Amino acid sequence: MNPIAEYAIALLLLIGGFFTLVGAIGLARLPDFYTRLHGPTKATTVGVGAIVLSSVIYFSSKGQGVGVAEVLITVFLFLTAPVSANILAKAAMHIGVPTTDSTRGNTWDQ
Amino acid sequence: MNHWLTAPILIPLIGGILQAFMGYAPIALRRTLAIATTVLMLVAAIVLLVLADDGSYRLYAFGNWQPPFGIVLVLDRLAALMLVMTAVLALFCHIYAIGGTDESSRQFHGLFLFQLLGLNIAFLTGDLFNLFVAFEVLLIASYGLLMHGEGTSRTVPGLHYVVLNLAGSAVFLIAVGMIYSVTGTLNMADLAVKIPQVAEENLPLVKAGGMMLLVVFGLKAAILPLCFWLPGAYSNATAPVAALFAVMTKVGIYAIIRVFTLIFGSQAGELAGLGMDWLFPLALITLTMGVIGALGAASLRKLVAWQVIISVGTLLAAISFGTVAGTSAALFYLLNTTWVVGGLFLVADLVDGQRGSAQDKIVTAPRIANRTFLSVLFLMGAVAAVGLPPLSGFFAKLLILKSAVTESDVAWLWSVLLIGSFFTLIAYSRAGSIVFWRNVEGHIEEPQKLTPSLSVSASALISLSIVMVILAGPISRYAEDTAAQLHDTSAYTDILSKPMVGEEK
Amino acid sequence: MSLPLVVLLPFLGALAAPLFAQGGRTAIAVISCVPAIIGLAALYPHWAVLADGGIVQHTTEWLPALGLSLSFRLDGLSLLFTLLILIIGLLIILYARYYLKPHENVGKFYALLLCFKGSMLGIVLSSNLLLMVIFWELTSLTSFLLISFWTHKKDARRGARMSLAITGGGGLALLAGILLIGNIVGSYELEDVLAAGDLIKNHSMYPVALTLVLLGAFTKSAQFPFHFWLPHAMQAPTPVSAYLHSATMVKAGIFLMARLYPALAGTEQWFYMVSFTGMATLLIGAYVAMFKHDLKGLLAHSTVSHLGLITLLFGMGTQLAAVAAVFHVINHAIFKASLFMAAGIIDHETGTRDMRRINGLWRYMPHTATLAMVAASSMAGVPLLNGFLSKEMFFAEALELNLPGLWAYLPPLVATLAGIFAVAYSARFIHDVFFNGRPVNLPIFPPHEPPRYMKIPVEILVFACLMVGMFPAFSVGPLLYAAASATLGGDVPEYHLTVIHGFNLPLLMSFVAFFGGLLMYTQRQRFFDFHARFKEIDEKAVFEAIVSRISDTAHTVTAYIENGSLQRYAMLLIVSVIAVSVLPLWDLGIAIGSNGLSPVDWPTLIGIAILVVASLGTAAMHRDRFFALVLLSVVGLLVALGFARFSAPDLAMTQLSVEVVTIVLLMLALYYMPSWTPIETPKGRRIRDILIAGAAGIGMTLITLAMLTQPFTSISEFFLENSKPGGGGTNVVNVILVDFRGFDTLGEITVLGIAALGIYAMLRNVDLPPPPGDGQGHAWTRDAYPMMLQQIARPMLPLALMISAYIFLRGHNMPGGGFIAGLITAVALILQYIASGMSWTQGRISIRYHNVIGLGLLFALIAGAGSFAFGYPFLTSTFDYVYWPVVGKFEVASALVFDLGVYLTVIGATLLALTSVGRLSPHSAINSTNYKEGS
Amino acid sequence: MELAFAVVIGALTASGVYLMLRARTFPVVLGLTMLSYGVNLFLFSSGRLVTGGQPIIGSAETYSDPLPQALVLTAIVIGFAMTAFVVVLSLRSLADNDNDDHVNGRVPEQDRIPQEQEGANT
Amino acid sequence: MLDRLSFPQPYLSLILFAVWQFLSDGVSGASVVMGLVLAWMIPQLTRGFWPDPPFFARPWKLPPYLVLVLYDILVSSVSVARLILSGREPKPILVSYPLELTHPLAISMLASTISLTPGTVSADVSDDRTLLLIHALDAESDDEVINAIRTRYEARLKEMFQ
Amino acid sequence: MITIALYITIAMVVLATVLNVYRLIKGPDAPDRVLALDTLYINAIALIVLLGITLGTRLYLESALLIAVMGFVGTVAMAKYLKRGSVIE
Ligand code: NA
Ligand code: NA
Repeated sequence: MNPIAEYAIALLLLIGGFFTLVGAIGLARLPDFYTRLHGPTKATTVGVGAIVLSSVIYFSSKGQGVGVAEVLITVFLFLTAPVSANILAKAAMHIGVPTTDSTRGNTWDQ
Repeated sequence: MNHWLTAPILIPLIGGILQAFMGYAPIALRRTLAIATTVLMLVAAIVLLVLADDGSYRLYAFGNWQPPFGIVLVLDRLAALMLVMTAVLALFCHIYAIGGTDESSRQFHGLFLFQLLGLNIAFLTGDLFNLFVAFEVLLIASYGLLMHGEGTSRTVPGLHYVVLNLAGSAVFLIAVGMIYSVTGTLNMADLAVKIPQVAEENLPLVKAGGMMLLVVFGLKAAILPLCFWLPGAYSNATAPVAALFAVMTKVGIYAIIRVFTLIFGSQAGELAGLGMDWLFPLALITLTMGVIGALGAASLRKLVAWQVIISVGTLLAAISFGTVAGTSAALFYLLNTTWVVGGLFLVADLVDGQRGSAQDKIVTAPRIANRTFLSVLFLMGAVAAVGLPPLSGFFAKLLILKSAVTESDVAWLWSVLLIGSFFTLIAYSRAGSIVFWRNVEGHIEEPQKLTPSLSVSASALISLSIVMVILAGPISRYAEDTAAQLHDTSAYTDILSKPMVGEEK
Repeated sequence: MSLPLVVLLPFLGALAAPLFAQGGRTAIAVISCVPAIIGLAALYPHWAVLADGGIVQHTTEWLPALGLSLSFRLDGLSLLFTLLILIIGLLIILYARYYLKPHENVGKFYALLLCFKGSMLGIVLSSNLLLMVIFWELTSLTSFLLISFWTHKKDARRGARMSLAITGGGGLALLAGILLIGNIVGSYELEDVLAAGDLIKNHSMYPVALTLVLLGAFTKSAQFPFHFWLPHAMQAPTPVSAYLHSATMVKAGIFLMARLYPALAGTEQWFYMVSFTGMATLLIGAYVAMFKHDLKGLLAHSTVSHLGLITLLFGMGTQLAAVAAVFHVINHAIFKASLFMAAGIIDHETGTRDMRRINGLWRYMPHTATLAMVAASSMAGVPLLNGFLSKEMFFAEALELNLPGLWAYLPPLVATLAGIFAVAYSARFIHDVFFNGRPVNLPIFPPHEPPRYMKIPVEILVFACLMVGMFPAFSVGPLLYAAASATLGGDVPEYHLTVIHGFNLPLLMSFVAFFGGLLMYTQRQRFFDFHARFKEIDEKAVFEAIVSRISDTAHTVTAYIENGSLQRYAMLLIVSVIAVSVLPLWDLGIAIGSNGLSPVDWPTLIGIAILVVASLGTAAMHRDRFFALVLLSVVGLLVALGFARFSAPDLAMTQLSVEVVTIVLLMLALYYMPSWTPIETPKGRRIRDILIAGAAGIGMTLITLAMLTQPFTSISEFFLENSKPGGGGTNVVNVILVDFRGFDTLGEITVLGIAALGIYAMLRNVDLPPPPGDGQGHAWTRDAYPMMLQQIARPMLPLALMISAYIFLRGHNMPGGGFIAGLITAVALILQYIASGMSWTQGRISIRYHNVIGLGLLFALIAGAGSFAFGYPFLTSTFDYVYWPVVGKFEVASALVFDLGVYLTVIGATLLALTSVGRLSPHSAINSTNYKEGS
Repeated sequence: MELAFAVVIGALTASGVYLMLRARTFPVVLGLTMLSYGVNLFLFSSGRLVTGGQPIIGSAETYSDPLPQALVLTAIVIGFAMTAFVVVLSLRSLADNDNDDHVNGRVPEQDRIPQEQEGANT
Repeated sequence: MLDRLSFPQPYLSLILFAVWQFLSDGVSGASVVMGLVLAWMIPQLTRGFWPDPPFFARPWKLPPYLVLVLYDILVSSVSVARLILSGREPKPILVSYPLELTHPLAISMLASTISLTPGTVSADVSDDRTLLLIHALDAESDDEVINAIRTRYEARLKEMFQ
Repeated sequence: MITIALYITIAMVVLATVLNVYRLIKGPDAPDRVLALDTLYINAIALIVLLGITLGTRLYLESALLIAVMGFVGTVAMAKYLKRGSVIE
């Protein structure tokens, strides 16, 4: 296997793992629902994107032709994550999930 | 390979699909097509009965895949008997249904035909997992049918029925998994070959799997302590559905006969006669419970529903002997009880229609219209169900009594069955005398009209108990041949070596 | 051939009689006579054979498996009974013609009467014991219907049911007894059984068989303690009582004892059981008869008493006693039938049967009175009448009985005492009815003689009383001889049929009885006063109370066991499964099979830990329903991951898609339900359930562990080898689904389709009030269809269709297939419903989901049936490789059409189910205004 | 690995059974779903556990047993149909019993009062 | 009649065609043919759901915009990661952002962009589509958030759509 | 090298999954749980892709794609349930 590809794969994997973990830490650690909402919508999405990309490179460099189907997963996640976040935020505002004390500004009445 | 074998499956399937398309077609068209389907099915069943009577096993390999790899249908006398029994019952239930019961939902005929589809698959299939699928087909259709009709009374019993059967299906799958995990096969003939060869260390798994199958079949058959879903469900179903359901417990019984003579029968080595020592006492307790239920029944439908449980106990007691005599007696009884109980459900419904708010409750009410006709039907049904002469029930009971051989079997079976008959007789005479004879002043506002489709179907089913007496000779001969064929399992396993299409020379 | 005909004719008559109902009573009566007349004519030619002790036999095979044949036998005994049944039957028919009122259901009456007669003839003529049992039970049934003929009378219904219960129940015992005898002898044919007397009596089961048979006989013949049904059977119209109480029903038990006498009698058991029962019945019947104010009640109890007498005679076991028994059968039939008819006439003419009101009828109906007095005298045993003769024989036999010690005095004492009572009640019948002052308050007054023809039957019978009483040898001698000889199996003892045997001890007993009886009657008031101290028991009421009690108890027991609780039923099911698996699993222990455990990797372990936590958590947190739902989703997701982890990509995809649809459906339902499950009250119930669940879980763990570690081989090698060459696909799972086991899949999609149709049907016309807000009390948001969701949902549909197409097309060779593709399409459509609502989405779908389901099933069916054209079985698939320019080589498989059917069915079923639920929502009817096209 | 897998099936079964024995329709439905997950996994594993042996010809050296996979696929679909039916049936039961979701139609009399107190708490 | 044969949604068809090539792991004869068939058939099947093509005034502005967003995602992911890992309490703020865009698709794109770029999540759109509620994870003031979005994203989207 | 990176990545993703489950159980509110579930779905995608790389097969990619689709629909449905009650109306 091409060493550059190997480096790229390893790097992308680690980046992916890192962001996935960071997203999860954020989800676990951040103080209220609205702050926690940030973790998955981007860090995790980015993390998965990187892992998927490493998969693309991995299988392409194995010499079985270029496989790019994985990219669709990332595209799909990028398209849907904001919508999920949006509708979850609306749900939280509807229920009246409290914001952490340090939050300025107000949620909207649903 | 004889394509007739698929007829009992393809006919209701096509009929059912047509009904799914025709939800909004005029009811007359739907009825005509539906009845035509059922009639065709009966014709096919009779053809198969004639075919099967030569005593051979006919094989139909779907996809032309050799068993044990593909799914096969196997036609033998037992399968043919069950098919005809079902088709006859179904035809009359269907005729009854077009008397008006089918109007409350557009899906009725579709569900009805799919129900028959499931039943027929169950009787014909030679594959254990496919039997599961067949069960599911007939169950899901039965769920739909059970919920058919106006009113709210059937919802809760229906829910119980569905939930218990779902749990039962789960157990079925577990059992299939256990048996497959040891034998590596699903074909019943192949299982019959493989089970005797199971290694010592694997026996517990197969044994537990087999016993779980017995529980599942017992649940369908409504054997104690798994029978309590039945009275509520059956007595709340609309009449043609309840009548058709007379055959539902028989599927469980069929499965017990098939699986526990073929796979766990006498040739099964260590596992021969698995569970049969449990079955006999349970059957007798079931019978007793049925009698108690019948004695305490507050309505005709409940009474008949408990009669179903009585017959299940009776049947399984005979089957548990594992002998040709026992099985053949059970088969004769099976025909009798299925048709008669079906007929009694219809009669109960007709009575209900004549009694206004008293419905079919065993209480005093104004004198009913059409009393002579209905009371004669009820009387005949009761006589056949209790097993009094001169109707077929007596001969069936006699065969069952005679099938007991050992002294303790004789003592237990005879005393429970005969004392049970005595109390059943009391239950029926009490119910009939109150419902038909004990009248109060007044009259019923609008009694249901006894249209030909209602009265003909009910009386036809009941009258089968006379036909069975007239044909008792040939029928008992057929039952005996069937039992003999069943207990000669080596002939069944020969289907594994039958050539496929394109192979036979 | 004549024997079956004799039995069959009454049944044919029963079918014919109602047809003549238009012609009135006379027409029916005439028609009803025909069977008996033809029967008598048919029997006549056989007399010569029978008189010599010969037998006429007719046998037709019927059900050899049961040992049941249509065999009939005419010998002296059966001839005697046949004649009684036919002749008295004829008289009854004639009598009933006048007895019944024109408005009554005469057709039914005669039909039932003829059925009953046929059944009786069947009993006495059957030569196969099983056949006899059949007729035996038929008499129970027909007599039940006859007794309850006046169904509007409570007493008639109760009396009928009681008699059915007693005699029908006895019939069941008889059946068991006969079956036992059959087992012993190896045949049910009478000649075999009668010839095997010693075999039977020496068999270990003899006492059981004897008891059972006698139970049958005693119940039918109203022996103590089963005697009580008989008096209540008089609720029947009098012709019926006359028939039942004299010649037929009650004589069936007697006949049975006579019939089986050679096979069963002559043992100690027989002696004690039969004679003591007879003695008790004799006394009790006679005693009670004395105190009945009801004319028919008196006669009924007298019948009981006389039946006891006959039974006692049979029980004595001597040949002479048997002869006497047979003789008394004849005599009793004659005088009792006439007495009942007379009583019926009195009832008919006065409107009552109460002897306290009926007095001095001699003045009004002397002719009837004369007849009744003669018959009653015969009943009392007055010389020159037939009753006297057999009673003398009875007294003689009672003296002959060799019982040890003081017991030897018992039979003569009982006999004499019973004789005294008999005279007393007979005297009462005569004096209290025809003399004793003037009538009191008769409903019909003044009474007068009945129609001429109504008296003819009585006259004939009374004439017979006289004839037999004065010229016994001439009148009944040959018949009695033939009957006795048949009963005893050939050798008949010396006996003399003369009117007076000289002055002997029996005659003295008769004198004692006669004068004692008269004395008792004159002192009757004392006896009545004495008797009045005991409370009269109405057996019907007792019976009714017992039946109600049984029924109530049964109801309570049933309601207790079948208590309508799903929890109990489910618990029973689960416990049953556990119970039947415990023993095998006990053998198994904690078995790790010979394959041993494979190494673990910790990511999988953590996944498994999460799965376990989530599943147990669902159970633990189930009260918060939404939380439980989320946890269930976690379980579902991890199960899918598990499938992927262990090499099942198809399963992983299926599980994932099914999972989300299930969750959506559950939420659709949860909307209408409380969002919290209340705590269940009984804590013990929860602990019990935890134990059961724990046992089930541990059991499954052990089973799985044992299973996974055992080596095994399966038929799957075949699938792996033939998938590509035989099925044309490399995805073996898919090839199994659409080809090797395509029939399963056909069933599976059928289930799916039916479920959806059933769901649709079930929810029609259902009205569920939607909750105004969620469980916390928040009102629902205004915004039903968020804009961003709508924006993303639109492109999702074509994209998902694209992915579906991809998954579908590659399914035969790669993970995927029609089912998963169908679910993706369905989910994409569901997203449209979620994002834009029912009416918006429905408005853009032009096909009904019912039809999609139908179409799907049809595709699958057509794909399967295509092979018929080539002579191959249903569902035989075919495939080929095609080369097209640009496209290149590609595969065309018929299985793809089948899979298309799967695809369509899945879409149709899923959406029909979900939209059926969605339609419940009140918003679904309102057109969505939130979203405007192109704005 | 087999032991861990067996524990999963045990846990799913136990939870499913426990939920199935509850008195309200919703947990019962959850229990049935859970039970069917367990059963599906069990049936699947009757072909034994194989890593990386997906039964796609040409994709591996040894294949896992494809037959149980096909059976489970059928079982999942059927299970889905059944679950859908029972979910809707529980809705129908709710409608027919005045919004009571007790599995026996109505809350039994002896359970009623504490249940209402319970409702006030939640 | 003719529209039954046409590509009712050219952009969609294009995207679908591309997606098919992705799914088929690259371009081949078969994938092109099949892709064309599907790119034609699927929009035909779903035309009821999407009768009019989305209106882009300057569609060529889209690719550079996407690149910009992707770049922002990558760069600012790091800052969010740093915040999460630092253990510092964030200073969240809820901002009502006055929209200048009007087209629903445009608003959605903006909202999505905001959500994807770290630090901000668009939580809601007002019923009249004039306000966007934005939750910023760690920001000093309303204006900071509003200005960043206004200049960097909304302006470009306006160019694209209006 | 890839192997080591793979192991580390898997470890990180698994750890992330555990943290998500923690949030899912802890809540405290229903939206938190749904959010955690949504994240769990995305983690599952990562796990499947990593599994594919480990096994050297691309046969599981469609599963990953499907998780993305189904996870989204599931989240949307749950969120809609929470705010609107009626998922399909
Ligand atoms: Na008097
Ligand atoms: Na709720």
